[in-house]
Formats: sequence, structure tokens, C-alpha cells
Amino acid sequence: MIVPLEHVLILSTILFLLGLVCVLVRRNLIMILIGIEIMLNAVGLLLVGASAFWQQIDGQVMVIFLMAMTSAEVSISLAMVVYLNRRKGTVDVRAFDEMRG
Amino acid sequence: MATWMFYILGAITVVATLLAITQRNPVHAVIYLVNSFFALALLFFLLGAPLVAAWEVIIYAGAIMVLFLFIIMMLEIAPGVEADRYGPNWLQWLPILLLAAALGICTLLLTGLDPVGSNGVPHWYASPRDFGYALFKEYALAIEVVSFQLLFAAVGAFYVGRPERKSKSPAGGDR
Amino acid sequence: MTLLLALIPILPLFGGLVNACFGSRLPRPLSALIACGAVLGSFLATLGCWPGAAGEGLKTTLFTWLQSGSFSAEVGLLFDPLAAIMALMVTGVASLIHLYAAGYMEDDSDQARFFALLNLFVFAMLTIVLADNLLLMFLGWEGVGFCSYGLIGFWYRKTENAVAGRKAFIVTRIGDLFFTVGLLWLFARFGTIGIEAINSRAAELDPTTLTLISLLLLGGACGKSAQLPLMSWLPDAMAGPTPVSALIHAATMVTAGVYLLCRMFPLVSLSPLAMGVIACVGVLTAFYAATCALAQREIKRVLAYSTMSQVGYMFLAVGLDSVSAAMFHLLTHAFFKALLFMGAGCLIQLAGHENDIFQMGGMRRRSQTVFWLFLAGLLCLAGAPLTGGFFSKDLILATAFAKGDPFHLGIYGLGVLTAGITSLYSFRLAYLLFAGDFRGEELPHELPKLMIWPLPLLALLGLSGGLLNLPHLFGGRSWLSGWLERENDLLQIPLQSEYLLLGVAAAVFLLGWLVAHFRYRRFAERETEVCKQFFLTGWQCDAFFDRLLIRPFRKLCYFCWQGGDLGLIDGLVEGFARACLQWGHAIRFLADGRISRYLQGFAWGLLLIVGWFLLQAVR
Amino acid sequence: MNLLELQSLLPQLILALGATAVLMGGAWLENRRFWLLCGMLLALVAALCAALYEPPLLEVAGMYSTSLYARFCTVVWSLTIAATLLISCRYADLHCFGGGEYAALLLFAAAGMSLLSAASSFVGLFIGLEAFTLVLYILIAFNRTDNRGAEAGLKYLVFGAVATGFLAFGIALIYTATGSFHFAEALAGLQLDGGLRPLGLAGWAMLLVAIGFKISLVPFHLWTPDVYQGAPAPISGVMATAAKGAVLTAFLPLLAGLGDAAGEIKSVLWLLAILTMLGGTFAALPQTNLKRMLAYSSVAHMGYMLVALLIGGEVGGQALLFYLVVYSLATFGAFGVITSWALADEEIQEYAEIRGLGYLHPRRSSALAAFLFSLAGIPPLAGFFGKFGIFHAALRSGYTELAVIGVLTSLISLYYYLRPIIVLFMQDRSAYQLRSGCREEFILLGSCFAAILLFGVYPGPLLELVALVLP
Repeated sequence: MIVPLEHVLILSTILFLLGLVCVLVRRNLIMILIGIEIMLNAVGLLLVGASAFWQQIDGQVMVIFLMAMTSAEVSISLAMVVYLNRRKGTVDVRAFDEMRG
Repeated sequence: MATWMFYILGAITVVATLLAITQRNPVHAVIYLVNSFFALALLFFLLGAPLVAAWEVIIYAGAIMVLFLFIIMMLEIAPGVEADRYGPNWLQWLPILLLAAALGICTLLLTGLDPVGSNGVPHWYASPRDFGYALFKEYALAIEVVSFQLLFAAVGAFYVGRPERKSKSPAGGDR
Repeated sequence: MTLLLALIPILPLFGGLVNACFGSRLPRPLSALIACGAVLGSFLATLGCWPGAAGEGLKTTLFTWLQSGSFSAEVGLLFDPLAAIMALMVTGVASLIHLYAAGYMEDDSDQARFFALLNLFVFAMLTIVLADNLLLMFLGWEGVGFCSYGLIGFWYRKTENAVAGRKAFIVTRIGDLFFTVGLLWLFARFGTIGIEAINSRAAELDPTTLTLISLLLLGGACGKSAQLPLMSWLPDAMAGPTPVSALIHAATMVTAGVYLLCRMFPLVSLSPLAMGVIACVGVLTAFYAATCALAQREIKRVLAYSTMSQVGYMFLAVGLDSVSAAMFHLLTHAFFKALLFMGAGCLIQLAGHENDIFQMGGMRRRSQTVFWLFLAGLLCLAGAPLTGGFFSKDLILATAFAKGDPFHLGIYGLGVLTAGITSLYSFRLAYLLFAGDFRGEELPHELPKLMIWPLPLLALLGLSGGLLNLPHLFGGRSWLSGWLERENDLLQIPLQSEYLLLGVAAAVFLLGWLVAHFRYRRFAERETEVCKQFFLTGWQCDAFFDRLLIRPFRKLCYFCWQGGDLGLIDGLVEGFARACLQWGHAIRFLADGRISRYLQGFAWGLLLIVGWFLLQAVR
Repeated sequence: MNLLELQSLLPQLILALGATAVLMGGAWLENRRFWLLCGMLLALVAALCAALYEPPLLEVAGMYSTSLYARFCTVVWSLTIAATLLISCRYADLHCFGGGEYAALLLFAAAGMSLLSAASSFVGLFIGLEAFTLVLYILIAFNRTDNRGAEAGLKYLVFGAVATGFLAFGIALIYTATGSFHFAEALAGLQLDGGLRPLGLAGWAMLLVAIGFKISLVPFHLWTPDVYQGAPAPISGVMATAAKGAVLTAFLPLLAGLGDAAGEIKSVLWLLAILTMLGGTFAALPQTNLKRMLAYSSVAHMGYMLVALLIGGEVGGQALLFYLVVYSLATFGAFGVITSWALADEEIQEYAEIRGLGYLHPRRSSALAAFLFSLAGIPPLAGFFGKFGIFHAALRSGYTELAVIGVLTSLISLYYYLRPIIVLFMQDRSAYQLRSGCREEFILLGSCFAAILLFGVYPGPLLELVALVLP
């Protein structure tokens, strides 16, 4: 036994929460995206831990899909950042509140 | 040994992430994050996933974070961009704190239900051979779908990032 | 054959839909052509189905319409002798009226809407006729109500027309209410709404229920057929275009009530009390309407009251246990009344859109053709011997006489009196219209050819209608009674009484003519007498209803509106509405466009879910 | 992966490969209309194939089932996408969309949705969900001359990404608790006596957050109005119907699989359903923008469908699928009318702009009115039967309070559905003549209208079909 499963769980939860905090309190779009990356990495850690716990390979495979998905998402979101920056000249999310109500 | 490594690496990851999310300058944040991902990669290795560890370094630390850096540099995003005009917003932190408390209670309950020790993560190692076998045999279909997804994400990134009817943007199109 | 049967109602539906959707885009002649073609096609389909109608009849289920537990309503058609003869009459008369309407509506800008409604009306009417269950019949019932509402108020820009349409709708709705209750009651009792099933099991009901259900059905029939006491809408309904009056208020819709009673006859006939009530309603309406017709000044109102009166005869026939007499009179009446209405339309046109018969006169000189045709219709109405109207009316009166007991003899007496009055007002109309000189100022208008040529056919049908059910006395074989398999409707009275009855009928006719001749031969504007005024306003019925029902109802409404509605309900409702809106605003401002605010929503939501789980874990 | 598996996924294969082909073709031949119609044809072929072709395997690769239920969903989503492509014909011309890219992305979205509805494992669910979410990010911001489109794209992107994080975390937690991604085993592992059951419940909490985002339940709904308002109208239509429907249909067997162990989860759903019905209805009341109103109305309708989900079993599933189809028809039709009214530089969506439009464009206005009436649940339109089915089922299953709230909110909803209709037919008009609709739009709106009328008058066949396909 390396560690109890709970400890892996706690570590990944802490990472997930840190990512969530970053998403919630930062106003810079880039930082929000970084926060999302942190959340997804926390998921990866939990999956790898669970994979080892159950001694099955599925969890690890899922991590690969997660990574692929993340890279697809990042490519779109960064393209979006470029696009938005071109339109409004800022990456501050507070600038984007034209629609409301 | 492995147990100690786990806690040390875990601590490094948490601290590096904490530093990353509190940086005012996005460039610094990215650098800290790369650190955190390296430690995470080692954790993966420790938990018996060498291939995932390698990809963590290659894809996350290597590609994605570099892409972030690239965009930050290209757009010349100044560190002060999000100076808060309204002062610190406590309401923003409230759900986080409550959530942390709730999750803490959850963990306590969990450990209370299942005595520590009965549910440990064993030493276990998935060889790249097993991994590849699973990936391309059992999950071949998923690989196909994901590859399609990457294709269309690239198309979309290209479409969105392209300047209006002029030259092609280098931003998103070539990932 | 099944397909042909389905085509009967579907063709008018199709025509109506085409006209409703694309009518305004189509060239005008095409829109009229589609409408006429659809009804004519339907007529031909009915003829094609005719051989299948004998005996048990044709049956087909198009599709299951509703299915819920044991309850199932199917869109099924039943083409038995009764339905066949009715369908043939409806499609035939409607075809002619459509042709007439094509001429009548030549210059109207809303022609497509008119034909769409007219076709839909025919569809709804055929649904009533062909339905094999009461629910489907009720749908058609409501359908004709709606279409007649739309058609009476066709020129809705005039308030008076719109009001007439509304009145017709509301009054017939009261009747529909009775019908609905009866229908639901029957369903509750039998668990089915199939007409045949109900009729065959009617004997299972206890007498009280049976009588009540029969009376409810009678209430529904009264509403549609403008019988006492739900009759007040029919004269006002004359505001619609003339073809509408001809189709709806003469030939088809008003007879729907009679048809309903004939359809449910096996059930209704089990209750002697209900039969007596039906006979009374019929004969009283016949008398009431005939007296009213005596005093009317508008040509179409005279005809409307006469319709009401003739439909009263049909009810009387049903009440006398003689379905074939009712159907006989229904058929001959449909022919000559359609003829009269269309002729009236021609006369109004000729007189330059003049409705008032006191302003007409001398119309014979304007058009000989119309005169002879109209006269033929009047003769049938008045019951001139050997015309269709004579035989059918006589059969009803003779049936009453044949019953022999005092009650039925009284009815017979009233019926004969009414026949006399009928003859009187018919000839009053004839003299006022055709004798003397034209009293109005309008110049004659052109009459489209299309408006003339359906008339001779109807005149022929009306005059020779007696052949349908020619009594043995005249060498006939009572074909209609045989077709409807109601041989016991035939008269069982001695020959000399039969001659006597015929003589009485002819005498009454002659008497009416003579009185009219002496009184109206030369036109003179007479003083308005009290009695006349009373008749003119339909025995003051509108005023009576106004006093009895509408005013107290208004007062009640006003009270409810002021006290209950404005004070209590509106206060509650508006308060509630205001509270809702305020909540809305509050929730709306959560979405202030800020991404960080939205993300907090996520966090709160997660907190909510986790907290909820925790709560349950603790519990 | 062998030939049989590929055969079993033939419809999805047609969609995905077709998307790629259209994409590549679009690069060579710049004929917008041709590619849109081509894409529509492909989607129709896929729908036809899913409807008629009996797949040889029951489950593919342990990830996707090819049951009748999955095939039904594939047909519905493919048809929705085909309809979107058809109605976008002129819209795309007006806004100079890249035809090939647009058609390809939508086709791929259809593939993703059908995979999601067919998922029988969490891996499949995750991949399917992400597949069409990714595509939607782009489609929302597809109109590159519109600031609002960009803002909407950003909002959906950020929330979508966060929701992905939650979804992945939830799946990871469930995997940790049960050691399997496959629904059958994963759900069996969550039964009452499972040792790691609390962990699984935590996973479900995360999963519910993600699902709550995707189908915009209160309080995860805040993005909805903004995104619907900013996105191109046909895309809003897809998001309000197929995108949400796919998630719901994936969720239905998931919840059914839990069986008796779903107690806590159902109680959370109960709370969310109440919040969603009330929140969506109230927030829609003061709206003065057609698209935002429809967005909030879609939130409220999700609440009703959540009630059906909660009831579960045959009754609930039947009510849910019927309601979903009917709701989709009406909502898609409403967005279709907005699409057809669009100008080159903006969409007509404020109430002030549509005042009196009913007299200028009577057919489209009355179609819109009919769609709104159906959403409000007024007989004889199909929405009435849908609502009746759900509330009836709720009453029979003992969820009286939900039925009462549902009936109340749908009463209140009349207010906001009637408002635009009244505005449309106001006498003092301020609207000006828009362009007359093109043939494609009329075909589509006409068929939507006919369908809601047909299902309202004669719902039998659809009910039977839905009962037949239910797993």
C-alpha cells in the first residue's frame, strides 16, 4: 500500500477546489482558463489513483481522453481569447456584460 | 518510501498551484503551474501510470502551457489587467469557504465510515504494453471519436481565430 | 365502397381547407369551382354508396381517435338508410346552393372565406349525419355551430350582423349543454358512445333515467332546431348572406335536431312522457312560429318563422312515433324551403337590396321566371293539394288523428289551425310581393344567371316530393317508409276518414288563400295593431327573455364583477401577479451579465446539492 | 474494433464521415447553399438509417448501446440537425457563414448527440457530451461580425469548461467508488450496501452540477438567456432542443439504472425541479426580448421534464419523451420564426421591434403564436397533451406538490407567452416590413406547425412509439 485511498481523494479535492477558486475569483480570462486546467488535472489525479486502487487500466485510459479533450478545448478557448481580444481589446471578463437581465 | 514521496510531491503540487492561482502576472502563473504539473506527473508515475505521467509532461506542461504562454505574449496582456475596481468581494469567497467546509465534512464522514487502512492504494504498475493494448483494443472506438473531435476543434479554432477575411491567424489554427 | 363512403365528408373538408389556406391567392372562379366541385363530388359519392345503404348499412372505421382505458372513440362512419337519405339530401341541396352562391357572391371581396366556411359547414353537417358514435356527432354538432356563427356574422363589419351571429352561437350553445350532459350520462351508463350499441341496449335503463336522458337530448335538438323555448336566434340569423340562410337555416342545420331524435329514436321512443313532450314542443312551436310569420315585414324573417314552424311539424312527427313522416316532411321541406330562400335572394336582388315586403310589390313584372318558381315554393309551403308539402304535412296530421285519444286529437286540431295560418301567411307573402305596383324607389338590379338555374330543379323536387312516400290511397307504395323499414308508420285508419282528412287539409288551404286574397289583394298600409305588434316581435319573446333571464343575469354579473371580481378576485389575482413580477425582477437581476456572478451561481448550486446530500446523510 | 461494430454505429458513422467530407469539400467549392443542403441530406440519410437499419450488435465496445431507444434518439437529433441546416439556408447567406464549416460542425454535433444518448458507459457519455459541446462553442460565436455572438461564445465556453471539470470529477468519483465506467456495474456499485457509496453520491452531486449546467436548471441557468440571445437563432434553437434533449435522454437510463438506490439523488432532483419551475417562470415574466423569454421558458420546461425524470419508470419515461418531442417542435419552430425574420446586421427579437408585425407577416406570426400557445399548453396543440401527461403521471406517482407547482407555473407562464403574441398583433405598429420568407423556411415552419397540431389532435401514434422505444 502506498497511501490510503482517502489521501489521494483529499489531495485531488484540494487541487480541484484551488482550480475552482481560481475560476471564481479571477477576472482575467487567461487565469480562468488556467483554473479550469487545474480542475481537470485534479480529476486526472483521482482517476489514476482509483485506477491503481482497483488495479484496472480503465481509469488511466480515461485520463488520456481527458487530456485530448482538454487540448481540444484549450485550442478553441485560446482562439476565442484571440478573437475577443481583437474585438474588445481586453481579456477582462468584466468587459463582457453587454447582455443582461 | 513511496508513501513519503507521495506526501512530498502532493505538498509541492498544492503549493505550486496555490502560488499559480494567486499570481497577478499570468506569465508567472503559467510557470508555477508547469512546476505543479511536473510534480503531478511524478505522482502519476508513483501511482503506477508511467505513460500518463509522460503525457502529462508532454501535453500539459509541454504543449498546453506553452500555448498559454504564447498567447499571453502575443496579446501582450499586462499584469494589471484585472485590478479590482470594487475592492475585495467577500461574497465571492463565501461559497468557496462553505464548499470547502462541506467537502471537509464529507471527507470526515467518509473516513469515519471506512476505517483508514482497509482501502489503500496498492503498489501497482500498468505497463505501456497493457496500456496500449487497452487503449487501442477496448477503447479504439473512443479514440476514433476523440480524433474526430480534435479535428473539429482545430477547424473551429481556425474559424474563430482567423482575422476577418485576411491572412490566416497563427493563433489557434495549428493546434 | 368504404373509400367512397369516406370521401363523402372528406371532399368538402378538403375543399374548405384549400379555400381557407390558399383561397385568397386563387383566381376567383377557381375558388368557387373548388367549393362547388367538392360538394358535388360528395353528392356523387353518396349516390355511389347508395346501394350499400339498404338493411344494416355500410360501416367503416377511419381511425381510432382517442384511446384511454376502456374508453375509445373512433372516427367511424355509419351509412344506414336513415343516414343515406339525409346525406343525399344534404349534399344534393348543398350542391345547388353552392352553385347559387357562386352567383350570389360574385362581387364580394371575401369570397374565399365564404366558400371555406360553407364547405366546412357541409363537412360538419355530414359528420353529424354519418357519425357512428355520439362524440363524433357532437364534434360535427359543434362544427356546424361554429360555421353558422362565422357565416351569420359573415359581414362582421356591421355590428348588427356580428350580434346576430353571437346570439345564434350562444343560444345554440345552451342546447349543446343539454346534449353534452345527455351524452356523458349515456357514456356513464353504458360505457360506450356508439350509437348502435346505445340504441340496442336502451331497454336496460330505468324509466326515469330514460325520460331524463331523452329530455336532455330533446333540449340539444331544440337548440339546434330553434324550437321552443330556444327559438329566438333563428329570425335574427337572417342577417347572413342569403345562401347561408338557405343552406343552414332552411335545409340542413335546423333539421339536425330532428335527425338527432330520429337517430336516437329507439332510445327516445321508450319513454312515453318524453314522446309527449316532443310532440307538444313541436306543435306549439309550429303554431307560435306561424302566428309570428303572419306579421313579419322582412321577407327573410317570414321565411325564418315558417322554417321554425315546419321544423315544429317534424318534431311533432317524431313525437307521434313516426320517423318516416318526420323524414318525409324534412325532405320536402328542405327542397321547397331552399327554393324559397334562394328565390327570396333573387327577389331582394331584383328589388335593389330591399328586404321589406311593404316596399316591394309588383315583382312579377320584373321577372316572370322568379315569380313562377317562388310561387311553386309557396304552394308547397302552404300545402296546396298534390304538392310535396301537402302529402308530408298531411301524413303527420293524419298520424296524430289516427292515435284517436283526446290528447292527440287536440294536437291534431292545433296542427290543422296552424296549417291554415301557414296558408294565410304564404299567400300574404305572395300578394304583397307580386300583386300591384312596385312601392320602393330602387331600380332593378341585374340577376346573375347562376342564381336562377338551381331553382327549377328544386321547384321540381318540391312539387313532386310527394312521390317519395305517396300513400296507398293515391296508388303509391310509401317508398320512404319501406326504405326506412318503418312499415308500422303507415296509417291504419278507414278509407273514409282518410278522405275526410284530405278534404279538411284542402279546405284549410283554400280558406287561408281566400282570407289572404281579400285582405292583401290591394296593398294598404294599415295601422299597427297591438296584436300585430305582438306577433311581429315574436310574442315578445325576446323582451320576455330579456326581463326574465338576461337582465337578472346582467345584474348578477355586475355584482360579481364589481364586488367579487374587482374587489376580491382582482385584488387577489393582481396582487399575485404583482408579486410574481416582482419575483421575476429579483431573479432577473441575478443574471446581471457578469461572468463571475454566473460562476458563483455554480458554486452556490454545488453547495446546495452537497449540503442536501449531507443533510440526508445526517438524518 | 471490427466490422460488426462499425456496422452497428452506421448512422453515427454517416454523420461523422459526412461531416468530414463536407468540410473537405467546402474548402474547394465555395457554394454555401449546396453544402447546407448536402449536410441536410446526410443528416436525413443518417436518420433513415437509424430508423430502418437493424444493427447487428446490441452494444458497441462496451460504450454505446444500439437499442431502440438509442436509435430513436439518433433519429430525432439527426432530424433536428437536418431542420437546422434547412432553416439556416438564408440565414447563412445573410451573415456570410462559411457553408462547409457550418454544415460540418452541425453534422458532427448530431453525431455527438446521438452518441451521448446511446452511451452505456461513463467514458462514452463524457466523450459524446464533449463532442457536441465543443462544436457548440464555435457555432455560438459563428457570426463573426456580432459582438453579442462573441460574448455569448465566451460565456458558454467558460461555463462549459467548468461544467466539464465537474462532470469529469463526478465520473472520477463514481469510478473511485465502483471501479467501473460501465453503467450497469457502476450503478450496481452504488446500491445501498456499497462500502464506498458516499463517495459515489459525492460523484453524483458533481454529475448533477454538470448536467444542471447543460440543461440549465436553476441555479445553474444564469448563462442561458445571454447565450441564447447572442447566438445565431438557429443555433439557439439547437441548443434549446437537441442539446438539452440529448443530455436528458442520456440521463434517463442512468437514473433508471439506479433503481431503489436513487433516493437521495431523487430528492435533490425534486428540489431542483421545484427551483427550476419557479425560477424559470418568474424570470421569464419581465422579459422584453423574445429570445431571452424563450431561454427562460426553456428553463421552466426543463423543470417539467425533470419532474417526468423524477417519476421514472415507464410512465415517467413515456411522459418525458413525449414532452421532449413536443417541446422541441414548438421551441425549434419559435426560433425558426426568429431566424426567418433576421436581418443582415441584427435579429428582430425585442418586443418593441415586433409590434404589429402580425399584420405584415401574418403567416409566420401566426405560426409563432401557435408555437407559443403550444408551449403554454393550450389545447388542441400538442403542448397540452405533453403537460397533461407529466402532471397526470406526477399525481399518480404521489408527487402532488410537483404537479401543483407545475400547474401553477404553467398558468403563470400564459402571461409571458401571450405578451409577445399580443404585441405581434397590436394595431399601432412600429415594425417595418421584413423580407418575405423563403421556401425552405416555410417548409420547415409549416411542418413544425402541422406536427404540433397533429400530435395535439391525434397523439396516439407518438405515444405508442415512445412507449415502444423506452428501454
